Amino acid sequence: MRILNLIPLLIIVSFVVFMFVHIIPGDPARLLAGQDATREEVELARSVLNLDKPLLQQYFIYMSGLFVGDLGFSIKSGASVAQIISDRILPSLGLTFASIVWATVVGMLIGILSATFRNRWPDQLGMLTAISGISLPNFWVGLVIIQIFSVQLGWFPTGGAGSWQSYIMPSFALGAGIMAIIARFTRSSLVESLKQDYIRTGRSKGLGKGSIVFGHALKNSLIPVITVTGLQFGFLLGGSVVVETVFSFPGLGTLLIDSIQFRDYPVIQALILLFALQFILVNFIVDIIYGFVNPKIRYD
Amino acid sequence: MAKLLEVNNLQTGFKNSNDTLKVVRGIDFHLEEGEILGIVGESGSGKSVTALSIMRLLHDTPGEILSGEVNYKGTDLTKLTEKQMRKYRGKEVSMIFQEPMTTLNPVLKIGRQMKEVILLHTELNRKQAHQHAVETLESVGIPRAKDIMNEYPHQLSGGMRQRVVIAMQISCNPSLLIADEPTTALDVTIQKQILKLLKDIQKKTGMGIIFITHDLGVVSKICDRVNVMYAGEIVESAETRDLFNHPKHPYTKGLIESIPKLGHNQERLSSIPGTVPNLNDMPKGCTFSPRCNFVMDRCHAEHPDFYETDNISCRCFLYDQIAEERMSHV
Amino acid sequence: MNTVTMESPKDLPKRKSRMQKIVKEITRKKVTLISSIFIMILIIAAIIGPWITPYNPAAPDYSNILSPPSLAHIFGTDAYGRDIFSRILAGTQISLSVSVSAVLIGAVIGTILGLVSGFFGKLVDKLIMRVCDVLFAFPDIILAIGIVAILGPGLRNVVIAVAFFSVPSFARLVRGTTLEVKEQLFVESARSMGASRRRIIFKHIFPETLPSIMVYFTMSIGTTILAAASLSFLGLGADPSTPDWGAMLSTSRDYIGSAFHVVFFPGLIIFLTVLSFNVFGDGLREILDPKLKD
Amino acid sequence: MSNEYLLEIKELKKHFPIKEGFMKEKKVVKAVDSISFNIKQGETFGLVGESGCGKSTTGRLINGLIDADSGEIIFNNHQIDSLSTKQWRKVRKEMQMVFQDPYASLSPRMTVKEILMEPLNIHFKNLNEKEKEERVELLLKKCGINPYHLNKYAHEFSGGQRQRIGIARALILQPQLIIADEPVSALDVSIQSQILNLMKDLQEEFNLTYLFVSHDLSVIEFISDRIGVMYLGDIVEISSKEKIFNDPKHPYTKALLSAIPQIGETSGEEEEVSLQGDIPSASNPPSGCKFHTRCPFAMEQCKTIIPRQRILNDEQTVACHLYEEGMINNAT
Repeated sequence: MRILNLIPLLIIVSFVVFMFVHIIPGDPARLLAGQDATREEVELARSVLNLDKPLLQQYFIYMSGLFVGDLGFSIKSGASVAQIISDRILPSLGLTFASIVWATVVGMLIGILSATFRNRWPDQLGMLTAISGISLPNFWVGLVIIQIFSVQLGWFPTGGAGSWQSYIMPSFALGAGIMAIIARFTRSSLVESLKQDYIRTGRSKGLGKGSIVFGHALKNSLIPVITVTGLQFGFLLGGSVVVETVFSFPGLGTLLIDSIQFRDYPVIQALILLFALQFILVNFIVDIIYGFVNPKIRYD
Repeated sequence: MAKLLEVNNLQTGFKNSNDTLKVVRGIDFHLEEGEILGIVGESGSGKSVTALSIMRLLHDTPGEILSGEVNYKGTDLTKLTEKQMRKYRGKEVSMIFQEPMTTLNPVLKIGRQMKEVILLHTELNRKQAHQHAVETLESVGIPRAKDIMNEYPHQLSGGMRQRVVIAMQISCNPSLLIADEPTTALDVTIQKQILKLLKDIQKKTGMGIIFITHDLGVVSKICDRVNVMYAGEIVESAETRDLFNHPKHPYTKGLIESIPKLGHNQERLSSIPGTVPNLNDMPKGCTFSPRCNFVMDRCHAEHPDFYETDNISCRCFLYDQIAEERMSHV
Repeated sequence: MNTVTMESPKDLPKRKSRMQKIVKEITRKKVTLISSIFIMILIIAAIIGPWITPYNPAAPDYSNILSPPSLAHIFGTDAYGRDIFSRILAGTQISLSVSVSAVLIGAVIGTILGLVSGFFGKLVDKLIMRVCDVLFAFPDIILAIGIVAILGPGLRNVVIAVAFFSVPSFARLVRGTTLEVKEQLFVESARSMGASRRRIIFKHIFPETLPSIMVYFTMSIGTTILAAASLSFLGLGADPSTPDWGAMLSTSRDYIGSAFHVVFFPGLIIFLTVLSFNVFGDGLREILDPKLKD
Repeated sequence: MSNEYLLEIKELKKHFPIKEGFMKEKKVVKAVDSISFNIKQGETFGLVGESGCGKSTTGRLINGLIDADSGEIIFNNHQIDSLSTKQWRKVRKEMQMVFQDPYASLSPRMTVKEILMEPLNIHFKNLNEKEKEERVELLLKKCGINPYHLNKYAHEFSGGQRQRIGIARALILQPQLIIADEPVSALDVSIQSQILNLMKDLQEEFNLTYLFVSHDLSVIEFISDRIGVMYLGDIVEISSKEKIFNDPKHPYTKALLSAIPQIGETSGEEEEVSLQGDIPSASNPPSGCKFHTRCPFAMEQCKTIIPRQRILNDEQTVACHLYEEGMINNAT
């Protein structure tokens, strides 16, 4: 059922991305052929890119290519885009995964602490951390921690993705903002849950604070937190472009920036589609988890 | 009969940064074993806060008990630590709330919420607790009790949910049950079923019930004795029958008269003028004086005591003389 | 319940009294007050900043390259010997105007779409929401990068890109409130007395959506400053020679090893600016609507 | 003949579709399931029933806040159910609503003056400011609010005072019909009686006709001349005020009467009709007579055949198989 809902969205998104190459200023065929190519060479490039065919047919060619993993060829290197991306995707996925995991765990912990000690010092400290986390420019954080922990102290490598240590600082810089958002949201959601009538019922049964928070309130609070985490994943993908650049991390983000500098449109196109697909996929998964946590969705 | 609960000079208030708003302004009452005591009043009379004070469940509101005693079987509940108090809640003193739609946790199965309280307060193991939960659900008239253990609250109607809450709260055989407007959110035909259920439970178990409501009709159906509250005070206390046949306090009178009665073909209703006073702006003297039809000069200046004689227990200067006369006759 | 004593009700025009109340609330909480003072300073700096810089923010001084903070240059100088404090001061105007104009465009379009979508429902609603879904499918920065990739780098295009991705958020926010308010009894009672749709939208629904729009607007300025700075940092935003905060970081990152201050101060100012907008937005939320969630 | 009635409702019907996830099985909530009744000029017609019986929906349908699926609404001898939005506006000048929740039905951002001026600004554009203001002050006084409070916001008033403002707003256009949807349900009893008295006084002074919707039969009985009892989208009985208490016909009416806890009644064992079970869901109502699942007198035919409205006498109409030809003796 939910998959059915997803299909039109995927089609439109892929069409928008497909159109991307047609909106960019200038002639992509000339771009492929090079600045000083002859007229014939440009025409050849045009037919290689299928740009001489009707728009709809181009789209079908593009889509059928997508299904077999054919994303075209890089203008810059001539290599297959699928190949270029598959070389870079694993470090990127690792980085996003590491970031989202630590951000969720720490964010929820801070949120729970803040909510249970509402308006006392742990809450104030937690929320100060959180609002600072949201306000920090991640590239700046990256630059500063490289300077301190790599250059000055020499604890971590300054960049690359050679070892597990090289993931620590980028995932810290990348996850900080989300951690903060999750902390704030967990707190407000838990505070809201703790005000509900069923909490009073629980207390009237003689339950202690632990059972109230973990047994009764938390599950209810998780429902909105899960949704927010899904939405923030987009923030994470966007941030990864910036953070990867700071740490010269060999992932999809740096690939995107390089490709933009070279106006390597097939690669840009494929990457934007990939980012969108990741985001849609994550929110789709979140939707399913949501259904499991919320009994009302399951039965209604 | 022995006194199950005795409340002495209970004062409860809400503190904000600079001053304290007293919601319950020094009330005294008691409950005998096996008695159903009604507390009736309009919104803002402090009746629900009284209940929460007895249960010591005021934490979530900024409210707190300012002074007074709540003696339950000889123990002053106000003196207990939170940890000690937890042993009383759900086991000795239980409470049913107004909104059946929100009093159960929406994401936990009924069974989990039922068993939780049983496991907490009894020696039963999980399996026995399950069995006991099913039996208790059956005893409050829930069909398919076994299936319902595996269902979520939103799958049940309001009346059924209220039955579940009742089952949950009586599953550890408390001696005192506080019911705070338990039927207000329900339709009349369902209300009737729940009232009957509560009466049956009371008869079967012999527990004492404090029944809080704004509905005099409900009071008349279920209560043995009634306290009428107005602006944080008990203004009159009487056996149910006496209260309706011979109300003493002008507020009680006004309240009874302002209710439309079936089959009486009334042209107009008599009504109490004005509105309930504001917490931060209580009238001087008798709090009811600005709305009272029998008001005297003295009512604006002095606060009336609670006069108690053989057949009068009422906070009103009208009964001052009578009380004194009685006293002199003796 | 509240019996407010009003001696002569006709004295005070109500708008003013409501504003006064908000101002009073703002000054009540310390962090909100501090953040609003900081924002006030930023606004003043944005207006008169370029005229009061102690040094010419664009003039290189090769005798004074990368000098650390001192009395003469409180934030130090950059790789061309330009005074960093002067550049930050001059850059306030750029950073604030970019983000405010981008969010403003996004808010206006988003609010209109949200109101229309929420109020009329049916096909219009479906159409608008599908478009938003598609826009939402692209993560913010990625969308902006894509747009800048199409339109080319430059501040004007950053504004367009950022406005573009803030439209769907505002549209969803306003649609949500509109749907909620539409069901409320006082709107139904306006309908029952025969009020026209225009009257209902503008007199009854729009004022109800305003508080959440204002809060979200404030918070968005913070996020937008970050986004614009990110784009500039990636070389997709402001021209590297302009004193834009993000561009300053981008051009000076290579010198971080030898001169920490060239990176530290521009970043700090971005952080403080975003922080104060977020804190102020938080405070505003508490004042305008305690029930509003993040 | 038809002049006698200000409002005629004929077979009015409204089913709300509800979204079903998986099977795409289309379910509907039969909120109002083909009901008919008339309201005479100057009388109060009370509509009573439990939650989900469709009484509030009926009020909203008549006022055009929701569109009916089928049926006719005849107001002042004009059929109004198929009017355009613009034409509706003119009808609404003659037909105003008072809502249940006096906290939610007044805009939180408007002063009392603005709230009361709004209907005048819509319908009496030719009046000048001063005339409008005079009218506002006059009505406030009539409804028991001191015009001194004109510039206060609605939230500065108590529930009872707010409901007075709500009534003043409904009356300011001098309508013929007031549809009052649970106007006293949110109020304390001592305030409830004030408002009920006020509504009676205003009816006399302005020659108003009321459609009064409530779940509380004692309130309905006090204020109404005639009463319609609703159950799951149907009107099961229409009766005069006198008959409904002294001689109720439908088993549901009897049950409803006996379920109302009355003051002073002894709390002994009851012998009256007591209903078992829950109210069935309106999305899946029982077949035949919708009440048969809870009816103590249910017969075989009740499960399959829908009972029709039968006129018993001048004052009573009932939809129950007990009162069909030849069955009357069984019922009494």
